[in-house]
Amino acid sequence: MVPTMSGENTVREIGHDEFDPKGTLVLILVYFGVLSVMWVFMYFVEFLGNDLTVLV
Amino acid sequence: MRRTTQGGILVGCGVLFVIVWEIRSALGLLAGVDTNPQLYMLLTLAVVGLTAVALAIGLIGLRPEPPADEDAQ
Amino acid sequence: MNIHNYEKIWLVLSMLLIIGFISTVVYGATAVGIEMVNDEGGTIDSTALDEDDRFSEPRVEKVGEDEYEAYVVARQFIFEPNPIEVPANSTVTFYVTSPDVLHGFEVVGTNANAMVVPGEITELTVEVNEPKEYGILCNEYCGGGHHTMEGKLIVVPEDEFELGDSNDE
Amino acid sequence: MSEQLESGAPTFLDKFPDEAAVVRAALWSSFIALALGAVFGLIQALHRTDVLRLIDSTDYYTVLTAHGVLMVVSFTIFFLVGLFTWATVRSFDRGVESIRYTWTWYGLMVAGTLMAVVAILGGFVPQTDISADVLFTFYAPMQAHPLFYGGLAIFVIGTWLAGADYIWTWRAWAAENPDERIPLQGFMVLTTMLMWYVATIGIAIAVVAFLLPWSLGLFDQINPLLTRTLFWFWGHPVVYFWLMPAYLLWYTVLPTIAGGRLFSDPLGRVVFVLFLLLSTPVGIHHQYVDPGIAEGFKTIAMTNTMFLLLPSLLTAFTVVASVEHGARQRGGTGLLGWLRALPWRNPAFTGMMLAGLMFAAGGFSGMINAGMNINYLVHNTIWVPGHFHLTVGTAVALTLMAATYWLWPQLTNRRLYSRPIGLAQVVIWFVGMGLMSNAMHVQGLFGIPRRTAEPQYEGFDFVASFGSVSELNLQLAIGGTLLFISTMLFVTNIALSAGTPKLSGIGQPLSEPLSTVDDSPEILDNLKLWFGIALVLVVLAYALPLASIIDRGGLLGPGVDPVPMIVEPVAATIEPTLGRLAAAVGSVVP
Repeated sequence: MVPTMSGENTVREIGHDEFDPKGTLVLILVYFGVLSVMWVFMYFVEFLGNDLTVLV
Repeated sequence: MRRTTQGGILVGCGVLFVIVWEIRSALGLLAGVDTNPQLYMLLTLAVVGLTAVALAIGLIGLRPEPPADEDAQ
Repeated sequence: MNIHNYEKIWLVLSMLLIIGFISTVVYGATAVGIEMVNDEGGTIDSTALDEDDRFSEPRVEKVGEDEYEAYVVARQFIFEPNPIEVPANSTVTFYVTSPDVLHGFEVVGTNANAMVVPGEITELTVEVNEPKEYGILCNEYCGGGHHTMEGKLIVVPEDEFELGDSNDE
Repeated sequence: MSEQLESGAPTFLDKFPDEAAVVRAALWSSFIALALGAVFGLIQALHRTDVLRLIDSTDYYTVLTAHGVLMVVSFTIFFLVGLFTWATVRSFDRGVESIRYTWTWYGLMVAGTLMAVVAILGGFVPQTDISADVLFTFYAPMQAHPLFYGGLAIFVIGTWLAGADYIWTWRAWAAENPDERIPLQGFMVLTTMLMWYVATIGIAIAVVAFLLPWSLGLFDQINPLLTRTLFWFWGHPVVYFWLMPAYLLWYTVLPTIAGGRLFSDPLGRVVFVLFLLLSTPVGIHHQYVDPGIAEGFKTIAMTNTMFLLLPSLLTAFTVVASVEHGARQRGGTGLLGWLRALPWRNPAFTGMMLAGLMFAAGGFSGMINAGMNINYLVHNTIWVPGHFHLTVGTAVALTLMAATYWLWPQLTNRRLYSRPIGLAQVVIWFVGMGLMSNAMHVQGLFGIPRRTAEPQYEGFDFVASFGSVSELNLQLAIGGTLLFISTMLFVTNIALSAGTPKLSGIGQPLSEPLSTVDDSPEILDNLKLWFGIALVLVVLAYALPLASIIDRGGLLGPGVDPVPMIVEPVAATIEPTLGRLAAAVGSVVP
């Protein structure tokens, strides 16, 4: 098997040790932030702030 | 700057449309801001349309993918 | 096994996220006191609701100071009693069951939302506050007339509340 | 368009013509189901929003049943068996052991589907008593025609035999290559099928032991909570069964199309093992607000569900990192500037990326659904269909369609009819789903229910905290229409591809992972061990709840009569007496 699909598109070969997915890390940290904020909003504002609290 | 390809404009503007339109729901739910739907839609279409035109004439630019890939699949 | 450092960071954050979610739910269950519908409502012979003291005559009953019980039958395609009337600033326990198929019991726009299963009694306790009218709808498909199945929960001022008002027959 | 890039490598069709024929047949079955399902979906979107009502509201539920079954049983699973046959044969690099056997399970799946579809569509023909207006979840004591349950059973048996086919190929390969690690695609196929064997225990018992004999009149009472619980025993892992083909494509095809290599093979294996272990002992989270199940069991299901987020979160990282690797190999630079260097004009790539983006959003609403008490807020509201149209309806469906743009030439030696149409198709899907699922989520928060023909009531109105319900309805209808157009573009594009000239040497080998399997522990490949642990976890999660349900309501619950879903428009008026009359008549005619 060839390492990449089409050599023409590959400007440079990047091996395992020289690749740090820092862009991925940034994107995933942004996602983490969105998830956390949205969760807090949904749970504490939309749900706990809603009418007719179900109790024991 | 090189012009963005038609395909790139289509993909970019599709994503931009969804993002701008979803902000209306976010404003409504999170901030309680009730924007006028017709006006907001017009605004969204204007933003997306202007971006599309700007990309098409090269006013703003994204470097397209290397041409060698155009028909690879 | 060789895991990239960034991926290790993400693994830790993912676990934090998961633990955070579980902690929030536990906080809601303990500190706020939100209980899930559970197995304490008991079972019932769904072909013989007529013989059951509570459901032969669906109604609201007073069981204590500011405490009420509502016996509700959800059937194709109505809720009984309708409307359900309760006084403001009270604690209401709904007991809901079905003689035919599965139904949903949703007080519209609120957290009072549960399944109704034939043979089982759904027990759901809520606190009602100021006078207000709520819609009730069935949110589980129950047959061709499902979309017509609705009811009302009317929270009336305490001084206007009378037992027996809730019965529509 | 310029000429096809020809690598000179043989395609799958060149190497395995017999197997390619099966894969094409399975994929076509899948696309036919998709097209039919899209027609029903459009009718629903326009009907429930009161934009255009072509049918009687009673028939809405026939349409809804057909949409659900065709989309999430036929479309997804036919694609899965086609893709898995391709992946198994490709990755073990050997043909199936018996092509007749392979056609046999495919035939069984087709037969099962036809039976179920006949039973469902019978609902439109009042002259027959064949009907199955019971929706995809077929909760007893609503009763469908035996043909419906029989069809489901035969379909599932077909999938079991398909799984055995993949295992057979693996064993034959392993006998000749005793010291080799299982190739990644083969590993993904095998773990997914083992998960399916665990999951289908629930549906097999529910259908074969209870619903089918009950619909044939062998006994006339049933424990609705038991069959409902057995349904969700299968009903949650089945969502991962839909998702795993998309994951397989994201892990093994997407990096290649992006011009890169998979970031980590071992982590891919860990993810699939986690799905095998955790997919099934979570089904009770669909029953958070059910009576008859103790809160403790619900809490266990929630904890398992939350940990099931882990493999998906890990996948998000690994897949994006693989794509980033591709972008950097293509000359991309900067912290985020590499995003521009990706092949966005390739519909296969863009479709899968947009699917992944929507899955990120769907993942969030799924986290809400998984939260035990917050479920009161969203249970059975249209928020839930909003969620799963992002997951199965986009993460899966759009990935499968996008991947077809890449896979189809490998199976036919023909180029795609039109790449620009393909690109437009995936973008239209993204925009349509953005509108529709956004409207559904917001409506759900206002308490608007799912699964209803007319969400408009006499005694009350829904209160919108911003905008208006009618505006959201319009948004939903426009979104649904775009999705329909997108589906038609897809199916037409594939159909027209049959007319493009035959080419040779257009094979596209997949790239090797950056971090290979060699540096991972061998125990990862011990499928017997993982299968055993999965079974133990299921027993731990389900033994007590099921025992308690049977203890409460009996195996054949006393006091619950069948309610056949032979509803003609007349019988479905608001008069409850008529409903009961229909039930009484129906119970005489089993």
